[in-house]
Amino acid sequence: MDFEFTKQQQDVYDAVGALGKDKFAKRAREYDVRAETPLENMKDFFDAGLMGMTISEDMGGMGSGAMGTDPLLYLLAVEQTARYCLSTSHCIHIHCHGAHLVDQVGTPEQRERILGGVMSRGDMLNATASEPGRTARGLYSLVTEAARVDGGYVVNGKKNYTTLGDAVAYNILFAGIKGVPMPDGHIGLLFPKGVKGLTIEEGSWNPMGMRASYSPTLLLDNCMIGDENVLGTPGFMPRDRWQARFHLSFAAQYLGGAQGVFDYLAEYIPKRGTAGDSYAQLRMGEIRIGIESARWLIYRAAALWQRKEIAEAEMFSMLAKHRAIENAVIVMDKAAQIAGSSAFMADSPLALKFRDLRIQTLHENIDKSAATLGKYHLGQSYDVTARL
Amino acid sequence: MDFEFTKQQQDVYDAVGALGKDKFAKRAREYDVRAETPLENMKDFFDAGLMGMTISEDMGGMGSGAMGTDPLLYLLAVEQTARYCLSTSHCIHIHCHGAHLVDQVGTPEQRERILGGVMSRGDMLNATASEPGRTARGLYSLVTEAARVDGGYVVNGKKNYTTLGDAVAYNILFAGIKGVPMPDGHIGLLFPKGVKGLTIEEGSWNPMGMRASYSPTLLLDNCMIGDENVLGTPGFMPRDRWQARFHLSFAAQYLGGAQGVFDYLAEYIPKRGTAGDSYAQLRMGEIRIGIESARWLIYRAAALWQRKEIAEAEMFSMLAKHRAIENAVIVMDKAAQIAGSSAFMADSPLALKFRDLRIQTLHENIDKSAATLGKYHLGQSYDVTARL
Amino acid sequence: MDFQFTPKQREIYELVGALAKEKFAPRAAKYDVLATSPVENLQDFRDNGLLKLTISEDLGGMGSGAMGRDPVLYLLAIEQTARVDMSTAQCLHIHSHGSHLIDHVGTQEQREHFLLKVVEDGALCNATGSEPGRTSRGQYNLTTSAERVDGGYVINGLKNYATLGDVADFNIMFAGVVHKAPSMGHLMIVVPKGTPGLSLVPDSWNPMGMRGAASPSFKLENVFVPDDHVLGEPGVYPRERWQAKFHLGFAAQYLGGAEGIFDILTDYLPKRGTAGDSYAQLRVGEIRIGIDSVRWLIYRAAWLWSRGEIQQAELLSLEAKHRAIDNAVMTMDKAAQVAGSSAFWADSAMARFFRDMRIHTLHENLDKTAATIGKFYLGQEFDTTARL
Amino acid sequence: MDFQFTPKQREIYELVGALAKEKFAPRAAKYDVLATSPVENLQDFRDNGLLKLTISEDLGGMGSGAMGRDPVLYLLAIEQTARVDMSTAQCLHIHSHGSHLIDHVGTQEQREHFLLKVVEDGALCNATGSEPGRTSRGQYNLTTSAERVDGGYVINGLKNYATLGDVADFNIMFAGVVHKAPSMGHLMIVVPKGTPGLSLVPDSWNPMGMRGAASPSFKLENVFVPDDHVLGEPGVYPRERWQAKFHLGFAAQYLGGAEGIFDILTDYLPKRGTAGDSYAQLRVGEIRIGIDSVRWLIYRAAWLWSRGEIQQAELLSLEAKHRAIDNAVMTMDKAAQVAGSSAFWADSAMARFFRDMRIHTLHENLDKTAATIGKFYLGQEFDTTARL
Repeated sequence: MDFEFTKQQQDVYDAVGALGKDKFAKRAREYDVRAETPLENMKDFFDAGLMGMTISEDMGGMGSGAMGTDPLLYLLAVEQTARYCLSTSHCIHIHCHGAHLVDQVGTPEQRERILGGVMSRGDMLNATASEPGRTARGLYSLVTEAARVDGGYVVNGKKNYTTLGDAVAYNILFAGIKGVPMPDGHIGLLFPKGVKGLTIEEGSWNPMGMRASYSPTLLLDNCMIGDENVLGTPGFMPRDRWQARFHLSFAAQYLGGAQGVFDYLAEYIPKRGTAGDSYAQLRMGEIRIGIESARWLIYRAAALWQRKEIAEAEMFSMLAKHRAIENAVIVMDKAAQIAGSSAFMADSPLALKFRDLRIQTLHENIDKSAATLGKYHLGQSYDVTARL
Repeated sequence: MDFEFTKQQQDVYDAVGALGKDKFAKRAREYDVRAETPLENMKDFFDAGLMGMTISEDMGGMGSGAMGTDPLLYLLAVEQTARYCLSTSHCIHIHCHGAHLVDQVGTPEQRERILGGVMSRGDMLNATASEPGRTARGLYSLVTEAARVDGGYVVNGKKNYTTLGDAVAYNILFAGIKGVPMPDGHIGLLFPKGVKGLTIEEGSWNPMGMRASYSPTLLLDNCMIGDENVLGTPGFMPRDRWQARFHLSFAAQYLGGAQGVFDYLAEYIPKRGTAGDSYAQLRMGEIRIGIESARWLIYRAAALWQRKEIAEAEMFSMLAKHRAIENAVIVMDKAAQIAGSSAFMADSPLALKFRDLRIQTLHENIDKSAATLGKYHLGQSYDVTARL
Repeated sequence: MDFQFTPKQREIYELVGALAKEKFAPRAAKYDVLATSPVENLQDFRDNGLLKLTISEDLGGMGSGAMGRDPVLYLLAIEQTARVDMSTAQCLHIHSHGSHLIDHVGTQEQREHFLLKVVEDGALCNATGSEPGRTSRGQYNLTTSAERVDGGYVINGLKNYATLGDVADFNIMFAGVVHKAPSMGHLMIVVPKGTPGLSLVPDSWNPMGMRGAASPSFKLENVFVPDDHVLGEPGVYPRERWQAKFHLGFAAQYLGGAEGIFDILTDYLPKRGTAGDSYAQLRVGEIRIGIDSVRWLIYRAAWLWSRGEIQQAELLSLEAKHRAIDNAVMTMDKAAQVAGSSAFWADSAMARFFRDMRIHTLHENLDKTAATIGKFYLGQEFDTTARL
Repeated sequence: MDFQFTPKQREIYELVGALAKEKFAPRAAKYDVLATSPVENLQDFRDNGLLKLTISEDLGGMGSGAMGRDPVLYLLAIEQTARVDMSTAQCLHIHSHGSHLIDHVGTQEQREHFLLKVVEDGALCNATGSEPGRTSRGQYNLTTSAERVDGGYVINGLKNYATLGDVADFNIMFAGVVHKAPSMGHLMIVVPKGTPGLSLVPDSWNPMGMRGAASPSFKLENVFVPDDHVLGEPGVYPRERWQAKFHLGFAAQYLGGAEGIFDILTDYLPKRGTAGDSYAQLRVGEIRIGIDSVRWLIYRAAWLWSRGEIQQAELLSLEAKHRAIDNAVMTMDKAAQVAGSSAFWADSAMARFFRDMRIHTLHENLDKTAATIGKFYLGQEFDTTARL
């Protein structure tokens, strides 16, 4: 075994850490108030050469992403970003996924056209399957419908939680092909910026936390998408369990977020004069232990992806994500207890971290991820892609 | 509101407390080794006039039991017994239930014959629905079968966990009437001591804990039970949700058991020289808080039974039992941590308390009791009698 | 025992429940934004005679409060208020706290002077011990100083967390008499609104939650307090452990807040379509169990006050408060998990409850509270008034 | 990073896994009853060269142990043993611990004298610091005394918890040099079996669990220890924080034990017919997540030792041990809940695991371990060797 970063991993870790500390942390409050996409931060990623982290080397990328040669690399960037600004980490997470999807599933023409723009101009991408009411209906029961017409599809429906939806060069959205049952009719489509029929629903983004990961609802009204903008073959997403390939960069966000709270405490508690308190020491230690117990699960899961042990990697990624969420929630509870109420002024960094982490940990119902693992070990049928 | 014991409650509380401390605690180790019914303890209950706690006043009893005039009374006896010997508390619990069943459901002749023996001779009773494999099959899916014949039923099958099974004047056992679907065919039968065809399965009782609540498996081989020994009408048990009337005296056992662990710590920790330790104090306080949070739920649930608010009482009893189990498990974990390994010699009182409480808390799957409450509050169908 | 409300308790419970639902709930978002005292709600309390809850009957009050005849009564009002608006509940708590102090520590002359204004004109009181940095200094080590002069004291210093500070007619404050030990020099004074030298510190109230419980800082510059505005002998507050008499007022707020979250959940989940989900049922049930386990500890502790068993009452009040906080945090964690992120719109009641509860549960250091209980049972020195 | 076993690690993992399954598991119940060292299992270790795991290669060992070239190797052997028998795992741990001490603290002459007997003849070592009452006195305050005489020391005192005491060829023991402070007078000596004045205290080993890890008390009456049986300078053990080098050997036992319970569960629940149950699935999944979160902390900590980052290695070893205990307790609680009481027959492997784990997790005071980590991060003094 070897628990060391490669040179490139260390470089990314340090570079993003520096960006986070010097730039993202300072801008976090402002973007939170405005509930706007942190474009300056995304520009910093581009300037640092990090927009292509999950794009293959042949396109000039760094080859990370679950299916890439170094799955851990971009997770470190996500983790380090989350330490300073969870909203920005979610933005870079979703961009990395959009780019990875096009990289792995796109046609040569799409890769050239779309990823070329990412590499050269810092174009952003995303990927959205979510729709209002999906939790109760089931993951792949989409109401948004793509009707086959000559040369493409006409799409009608509504997608929510479209992070970066206002800023991307292409919104990657998922719909159901009219008349084709799920999961075979599950189709991915690239909606170019400015495409006719796509509008942002007014006032559709105003959450308690994660406000700067602006994720509005998109309305699709007879939106025509040509065949050149169909991503992969219908059903590829459920068939290849793509959803499971994104578990880890959620986990990295929770890890980074918890670490950010820890960083804050390590600085704040001694200043407050309570570093000698038995219980402050106890809870601080428990928090640290929790963070480490999540960290090495994530890194190990990334190693499984790298070795292409896909089934193992999917399961272990889910496991790592579960522990990361569970730990993040515990960290918040214990951290609040020892920080005390004076640390929670409305415009304080800790208040922002708590609002963000509280919301972001709800991306998964951890009871269900635990139960999925239980099903596996009890010989029952299971689905590693299931998400709230 | 008024949180005080009545005079009679206080008397029973004190009397059983004294018995527990002076008698049961001292005998606990010996009965545990032998895995035998604690007959001396049961005799002490009789001598103290406590065998009829759950029998109505008209028969000379004290009118306790869920359907009685003072539901709390016998719970206090169970709780106080559990503080010193959990096995004995389970024995008195099951006897109280058997007696309460006959009292509330029996014919005048049965009450006279059977309860008369309890009051005058200290006869014991029990009540057993359990069968091997029932957890997977469902609560009322009994395999033991009662075939109707002239003048009664011929019973074949196997009942397990029959506490006091070797010692009772009548084993109250439940079976399914041949040819009648459940729950209508669920029938209660009184098996007199020495009845032909009833044998105890050799070696069927050897658990890790609760050993003195000797609960062997009974084999029923063409056992003829006359009509005079049929208890109530078929289906009365599921129909009237009798199972829910026993939640609280399980809860009282968990409360008493946890209190017993607490008692031990309050004496042991100062002797060990660690009473000044910050963390011993923390955990000791947490344990105390947990115990009190269970206690007042149980007492309040008993008050609901007394007011005949049956539906409320059933639900709240389940709630109290859940919290009592949850707390008992937490108490064990925290108590062990501050007691240290030297407190756990094989023949130590603490080791016995832990083995007993560990096993006894498994009478209920607390996830299911919580889910039942959740169903109720979410407007789903629910069953308050469900037990593991 | 008797777990029923008295007619008066029932009346207050229903009255405040109705006010909460019809009046306070619709206004809660507004005061949360404004971060000022909820003057309309306070007017409703005034109009319904609820500002005199903790004033003795001889002055026309309702005789509640820890030292009153019915300690439960005002807790029900606080609990029911907290169910829709934690900030307003804290305002009622602090006013009840202040008026109870004057009622029981003041001279007959002071009682009449101050409390008749409350009873007849609906004047508002508060009580502020807090100062910046007090957690690490110890709760009775005040830096606000009182210098003895002819006919009174001259006060200089800074007090923070002065709830109702923007509207209170009488500010009860604490200062340290110069050159005296905290136990002998802890001075309790009444500083009426508009007293020369008393000024609110601008922008001193902007927390993440509890914003409607406006608690700004006060600056005191050479404030003259005449002898007839001094309450009791110096040191009476710590010596008589008054702080311990207010534990339950906090506990009632945490209980009400958890009920409020539960109310939202049981309304929301069926609408969301997830009421049939096993894990939603489990967590909702667990939350219910937690809430009830808090409720009966609080009522029981209140009852102990009414019997004058002060030490037991103090200890059980601490227990109740600990369990209430523990449960409030657990409720938030589990509720979030089953509600999902869509329930947390920035201006939603759910988001407000989370922000409020997160902050407000930090009024106590949970670990220290538990350790205090532990110290008592381990025969160590303890202080039931200790607060973060 | 690379999370793969080396071929040697894989070989040991498989070898011990096979021994455990085929040899140790069937014998576990026997040694549990006998409460003596598992001599047949120790013979299997001997026959397979596993007694030299933590001895350096120059003497023919495998070079594992905290200060060895591959710290992971022996941990895998301990973990795999614990999976079926925690007592035998503790025996292997203590022998590995003792031989590692001699290897790294002894002179070349001592190394050859003692360790060649281990390598060539399969001699057994142990290491015993414990004494009655040490928890409240502090771990290095020994009452066993060493008096300086010509050519050596004369030892008098009582040592307890001497694992392998009934069979060890060399007992490594600790004593305090008379009139010296613990830090300077902490003496480490080798007392061979049969040394005059050394005697086992009869009936001094009868715990609830871990019975096969026979750890009786030793009486030392005027035992003469020559200078060539003194290991290192006095005080070397506390000064070099040797205790911290053995944290991981414990952690591996807790990990293995939790895996053992998991193995039983995943075999038992499908047979019991409850593998399809939502809550069984949830809890089994949670247990799995807990186990893996422990595993990678242990391996990572072991790796830090191999890189010579001693302070970081000590801290992360403490973290790993804390998390391993925390998880072991959680595993027991959840496993019991889904297994139900029928799984706990007195002579069952499940019951044994619970008795063993309950005791064995008490080797450390979890709260103090966490507080140590907290102290480090809060800039307070800390001691990574502190043990209950």
